[in-house]
Amino acid sequence: MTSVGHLEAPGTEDDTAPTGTVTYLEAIRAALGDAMREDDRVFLLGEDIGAFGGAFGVTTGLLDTFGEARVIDTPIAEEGFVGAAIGAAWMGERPVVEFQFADFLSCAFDPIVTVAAKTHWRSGQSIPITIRCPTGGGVRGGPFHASSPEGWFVGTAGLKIVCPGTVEDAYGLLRAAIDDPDPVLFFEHKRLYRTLRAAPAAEGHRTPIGPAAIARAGSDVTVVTYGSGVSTALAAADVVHGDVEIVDLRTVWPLDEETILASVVKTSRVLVLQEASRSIGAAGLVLSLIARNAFEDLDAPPALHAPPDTPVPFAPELEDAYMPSVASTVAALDELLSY
Amino acid sequence: MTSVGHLEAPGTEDDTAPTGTVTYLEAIRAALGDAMREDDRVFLLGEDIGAFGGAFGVTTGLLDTFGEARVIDTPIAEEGFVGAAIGAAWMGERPVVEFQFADFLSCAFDPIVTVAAKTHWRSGQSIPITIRCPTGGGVRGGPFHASSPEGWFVGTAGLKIVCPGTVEDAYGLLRAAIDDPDPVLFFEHKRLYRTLRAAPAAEGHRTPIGPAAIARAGSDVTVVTYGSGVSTALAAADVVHGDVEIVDLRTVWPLDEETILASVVKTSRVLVLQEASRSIGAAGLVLSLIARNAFEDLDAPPALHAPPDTPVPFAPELEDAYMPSVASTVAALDELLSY
Amino acid sequence: MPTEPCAEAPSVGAEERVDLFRLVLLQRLFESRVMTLYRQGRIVGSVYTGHGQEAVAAGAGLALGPDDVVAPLNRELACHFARGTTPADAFRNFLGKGTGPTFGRDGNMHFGAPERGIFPLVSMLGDLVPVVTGAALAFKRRGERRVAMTFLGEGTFSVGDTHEGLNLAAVWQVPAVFVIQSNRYSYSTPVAKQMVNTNISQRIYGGWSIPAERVDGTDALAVLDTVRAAVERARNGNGPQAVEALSVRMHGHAAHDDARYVPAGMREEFAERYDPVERLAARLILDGFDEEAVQEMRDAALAEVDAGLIEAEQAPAPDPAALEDGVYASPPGSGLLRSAP
Amino acid sequence: MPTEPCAEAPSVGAEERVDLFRLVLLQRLFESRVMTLYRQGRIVGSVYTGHGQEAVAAGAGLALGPDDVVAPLNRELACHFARGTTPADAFRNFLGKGTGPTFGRDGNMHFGAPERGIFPLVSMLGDLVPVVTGAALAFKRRGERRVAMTFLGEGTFSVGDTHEGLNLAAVWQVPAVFVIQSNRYSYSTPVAKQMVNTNISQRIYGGWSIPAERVDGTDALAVLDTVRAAVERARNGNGPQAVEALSVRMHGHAAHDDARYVPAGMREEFAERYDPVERLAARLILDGFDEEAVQEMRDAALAEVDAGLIEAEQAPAPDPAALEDGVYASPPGSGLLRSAP
Ligand SMILES: Cc1ncc(C[n+]2csc(CCOP(=O)(O)OP(=O)(O)O)c2C)c(N)n1
Ligand SMILES: Cc1ncc(C[n+]2csc(CCOP(=O)(O)OP(=O)(O)O)c2C)c(N)n1
Ligand SMILES: [Mg+2]
Ligand SMILES: [Mg+2]
Repeated sequence: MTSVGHLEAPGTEDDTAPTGTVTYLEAIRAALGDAMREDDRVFLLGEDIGAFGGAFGVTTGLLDTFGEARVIDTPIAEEGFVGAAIGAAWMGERPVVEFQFADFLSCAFDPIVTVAAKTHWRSGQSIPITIRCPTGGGVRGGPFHASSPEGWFVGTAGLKIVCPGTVEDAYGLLRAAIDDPDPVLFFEHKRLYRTLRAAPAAEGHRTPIGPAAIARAGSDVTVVTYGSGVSTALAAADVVHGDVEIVDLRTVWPLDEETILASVVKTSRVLVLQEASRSIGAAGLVLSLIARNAFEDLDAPPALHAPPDTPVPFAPELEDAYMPSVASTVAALDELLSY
Repeated sequence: MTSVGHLEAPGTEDDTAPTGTVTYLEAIRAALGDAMREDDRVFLLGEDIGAFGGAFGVTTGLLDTFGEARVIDTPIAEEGFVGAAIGAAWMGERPVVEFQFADFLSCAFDPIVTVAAKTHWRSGQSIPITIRCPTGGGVRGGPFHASSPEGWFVGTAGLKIVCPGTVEDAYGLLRAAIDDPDPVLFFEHKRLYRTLRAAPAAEGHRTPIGPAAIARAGSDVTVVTYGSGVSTALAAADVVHGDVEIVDLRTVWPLDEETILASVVKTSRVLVLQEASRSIGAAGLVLSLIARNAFEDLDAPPALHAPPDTPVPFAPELEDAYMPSVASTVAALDELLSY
Repeated sequence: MPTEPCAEAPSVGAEERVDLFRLVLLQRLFESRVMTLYRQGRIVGSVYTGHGQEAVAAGAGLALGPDDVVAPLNRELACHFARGTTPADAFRNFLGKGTGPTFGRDGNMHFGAPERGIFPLVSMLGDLVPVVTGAALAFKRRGERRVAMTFLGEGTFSVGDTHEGLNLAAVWQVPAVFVIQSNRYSYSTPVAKQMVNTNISQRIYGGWSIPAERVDGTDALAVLDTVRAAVERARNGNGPQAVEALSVRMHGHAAHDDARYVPAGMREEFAERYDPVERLAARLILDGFDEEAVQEMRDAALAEVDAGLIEAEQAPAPDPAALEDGVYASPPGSGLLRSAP
Repeated sequence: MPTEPCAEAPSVGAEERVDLFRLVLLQRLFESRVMTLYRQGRIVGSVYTGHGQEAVAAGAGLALGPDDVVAPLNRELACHFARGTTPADAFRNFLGKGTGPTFGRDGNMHFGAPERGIFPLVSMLGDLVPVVTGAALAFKRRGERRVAMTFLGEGTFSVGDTHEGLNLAAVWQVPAVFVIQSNRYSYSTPVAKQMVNTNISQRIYGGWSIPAERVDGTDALAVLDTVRAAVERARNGNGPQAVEALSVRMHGHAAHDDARYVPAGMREEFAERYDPVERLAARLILDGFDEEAVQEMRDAALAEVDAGLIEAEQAPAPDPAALEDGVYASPPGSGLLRSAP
């Protein structure tokens, strides 16, 4: 409701924001622009990304700056344009594909897991494509426009998955993804687009693909999370009785096993927090890692805070109950700390 | 090489087998035939399943018995015929779809997770389709014909996933899947087609969808496994020094949490064994379950025995090293028992 | 330029014309109301309308018999109404009510009524083409004289599932009818960026051998006449049929979209002459109804919409505690799916 | 009936005819050897041949320039050879050798040579159509006069990815060439069960507005002539082009398939008159080569195949310890991906 011409996402771009700050969405746009300026091989493919600026306005202005050969409106053909990006990458280009919603990754699942993921291992040909996936709920999108489908790809050899939870990483992980010689799925969270705001990352900043970050150091309990979970966990840490360490995975696959395990060893308690429903997402892999490798170091069973196993519901009453909130995260932490 | 006209799978159908026994493949064929005889709503869709009998010969003879209206050769159109099965199911039919290889599920990922999985929850309309997926390696299939892709669907609300590991369950789970009002993915293992042989299940036998089975009772260590892992685990149990209990999941999603946890509580040690590469499949979910719910009951960290995170390699030297074998399973159990 | 009345179509009887008028009015008035509620923040999420395309939804909807089935997309509200869905039902969905057709689990046009032969809309474009092909296959298998229909826009025509579904329908020669909504745009993308030959009826015959006709999608009588003929050909065993209905999407893609990418004046000029509601009103006048009678029909439709909203607003909100109900038609055995937090 | 020589094709020079003959011979002899090795159990997995279709692979392969790129399927071994892949390379793949083009990780025709502009075959049919479209998009974006080609069978034409890829190529007007291998069957399924109008060149123009020609796929000269013209049209900015090559699949779908579903005698009758290798041999005789010269070419090709096999057999087996190498071109930072068992 706040932006005319683009899909509503909470927050605004041009309100009374502190000067010198940018939104998460603007950070993504800046990363695209900077990458395109620096490297002719970078071009964009997606539905309505040209004059219209994409469903969420992320690519607004890029057509004017870079022209039609570098900002390409596609027909509705997700497996087609992912395949085309792969072909262009084979020819040495650095295509960046925009999905209108991450949910529609289902439609291009095959070229992603079959062609993009396996080609380097099978032939030595690298496939440097970046797939931008507007993900997540909290925007009243319902079962087809609000899911967190990264779990479809977690564990797939040959793919990399990044989920920025901060403005800086929105910029830095996207730059790193575009640099990267491997196929990278970049999950940008719709609810963070205009609600997350911070000083812009330095131009050219890269958040390396691989390492997790300690978003908050603490000694009593570790929260392992990513994407929208990072700000939720930070807010929960401020109110919970206990000193919370937060591991922001940033790269959700392959996992930074060392950082996760080091934190768990340090705090001896761990909560995995994710927005994806409880039996998908990255939680299983993270909990499996911890159970197998930090068993002796834990003072309490590892815990999981995630939505129930259903699609994301539409009605506000349902979606609000479904999504992990600061309050529900605090409750989960309290329970874990009192074990 | 053993069967003319169909894809080679180890073993033979007509050798000097004990009388009164059937193969895993024959059990599947019998389940299809019995279901079709009993219920006019059951019909088959797939590539080359009619006169040719399907890539592996599973449907051999069914066209002759039931005619073209019930054994339908399709064009190459996986998302099309899965969608068509959904539409027929909406009209009250009980379609059974054959994929030529489970790997090609990637091509129909969208209608499975989007339409089949979500429709009942969203509307109350049940979608009783069964999707038969010839799965797994050990047949020199390489990266596109030997994978174990059940993990793509594990955790998806609305789907059910069954993976028979015995001749009886090949029959009984398929009958139950066809009866079931929900969409069921039936993973039939190619290596078991002609190597697994036993007395046939009683006609009409159903293996209920949901409950796991205790394939072997034991007191020292639990192996949680499914599909091809069941016979591997049974063989390993015979030689390992320790009393092994084997939980055959049968239904891989949703998990029978009670049976898994009860066994782990009983033995205090658990190894998860799967053919899917280590970071996909059902292992993450099973280990997450155990870590969260049986932490206090374990005497050793839960362990995982699974292939590395790569596609399935083609060359015999590679595939044999890649696949969990009886020997490697024994080694994993020895290590766990000596913890 | 004055409104062009619907062309005379002898196959469409007087009563049907009144029915059509009610349907196009209901869609128009319902969707206008929804836009207002959206602007007021009383409806959340996305809101799509079929403004300018009501004649396609109404005509195709009435072309179906009671035992036929249909998978509408998001421009075809009148097709739902044609099958007995009430404005209250539809409002309950837009408002996310617990007793709505999706129990508050889905919103806006993402609903159906399987029990009335309406498949619930799936967002992933193209997915419904194979679904209706499969329903039609069931009819053919069982020798039932029923037809399955779906709608698709130009953009949806570019999707792989559409190709697979059309080809299966053609190869199997099943009684499916595909109504193409050619409304010039797909979101912001003009049809010339979706395909080279923008005459989809030519493409559908040339590519898939499915007989296809073009019809003026702003003329409800013509739509009913043409689609009914296609439905009857399908019903009579002539295999799948297609109708391409030409219209203009008069709103943005959805309520949030001001469609500034559309050439200035295009929609206004079109509306003046080809507004499907007004074309049908003008036809009714030519048919001998007086202005007053037509106004009464307008009032009656508005009253239906008003009453539907009031009824829907009273419906209970969904209960979060019941969220996991219905994930399965048959939940696996007890003790399953209940795991510690 | 005697073998019908390839028709005279003035555009194809004498040297090219000899090159074509070498290529069809290499494919035929290589694949015959592979079938033997398979029957002996020395090659495992699946074995597909292009027996009967060698002229398509050879002609299309030679139609490409050195900077062009191609994504062959599994009937186009001669196309690999045309680009410099050797029989030894190909044998190393069939034998699963560690130094083969897929390092023993994939088998049979599932390989390419990205560095020579050959994309490694992906089994999922249809996937390569968008891939070559994207390669062609890169050429167009950069103003390079290069062309990207792929092949597809009738069955592959039914896949959604094919539709999306063809449509993207058409909308973007990129220099892509699609060679349709109409060999009458898809596995056991006759083309009439894949589609209603089995004239794919008509379909491809009618459905996707891509200019398409039919050519006799058993006549290597005609294939080279026709495909080269299509390649040059694409190169000169006329957008995507298609050629439908008519042939007969002379073996089963793969080595395990005895193709008992094919009408008795069909293949034998066809072979007698239209064997692509013999048609070209007959042409060379008409061109003035004597039997001896032609026999020498046959012998040379056989020697190439024999030497390739010997070379390949000496290659080392793959090392299981290296299996995880190369999953990523750039493996994420140290300490990752190494987890306790
Ligand atoms: C597979 C898929 N990709 C993208 C979208 C997002 N989307 C929803 S409607 C739409 C435009 C559809 O255009 P068209 O088919 O012409 O129908 P119209 O909106 O004009 O009625 C898009 C891109 C989607 N729903 N599904
Ligand atoms: C998406 C997909 N479905 C099924 C298969 C299995 N398959 C491999 S080849 C083939 C037949 C292909 O027929 P066609 O396209 O006519 O090519 P031809 O084999 O005749 O050269 C099939 C069904 C596959 N590889 N990919
Ligand atoms: Mg449109
Ligand atoms: Mg073929």
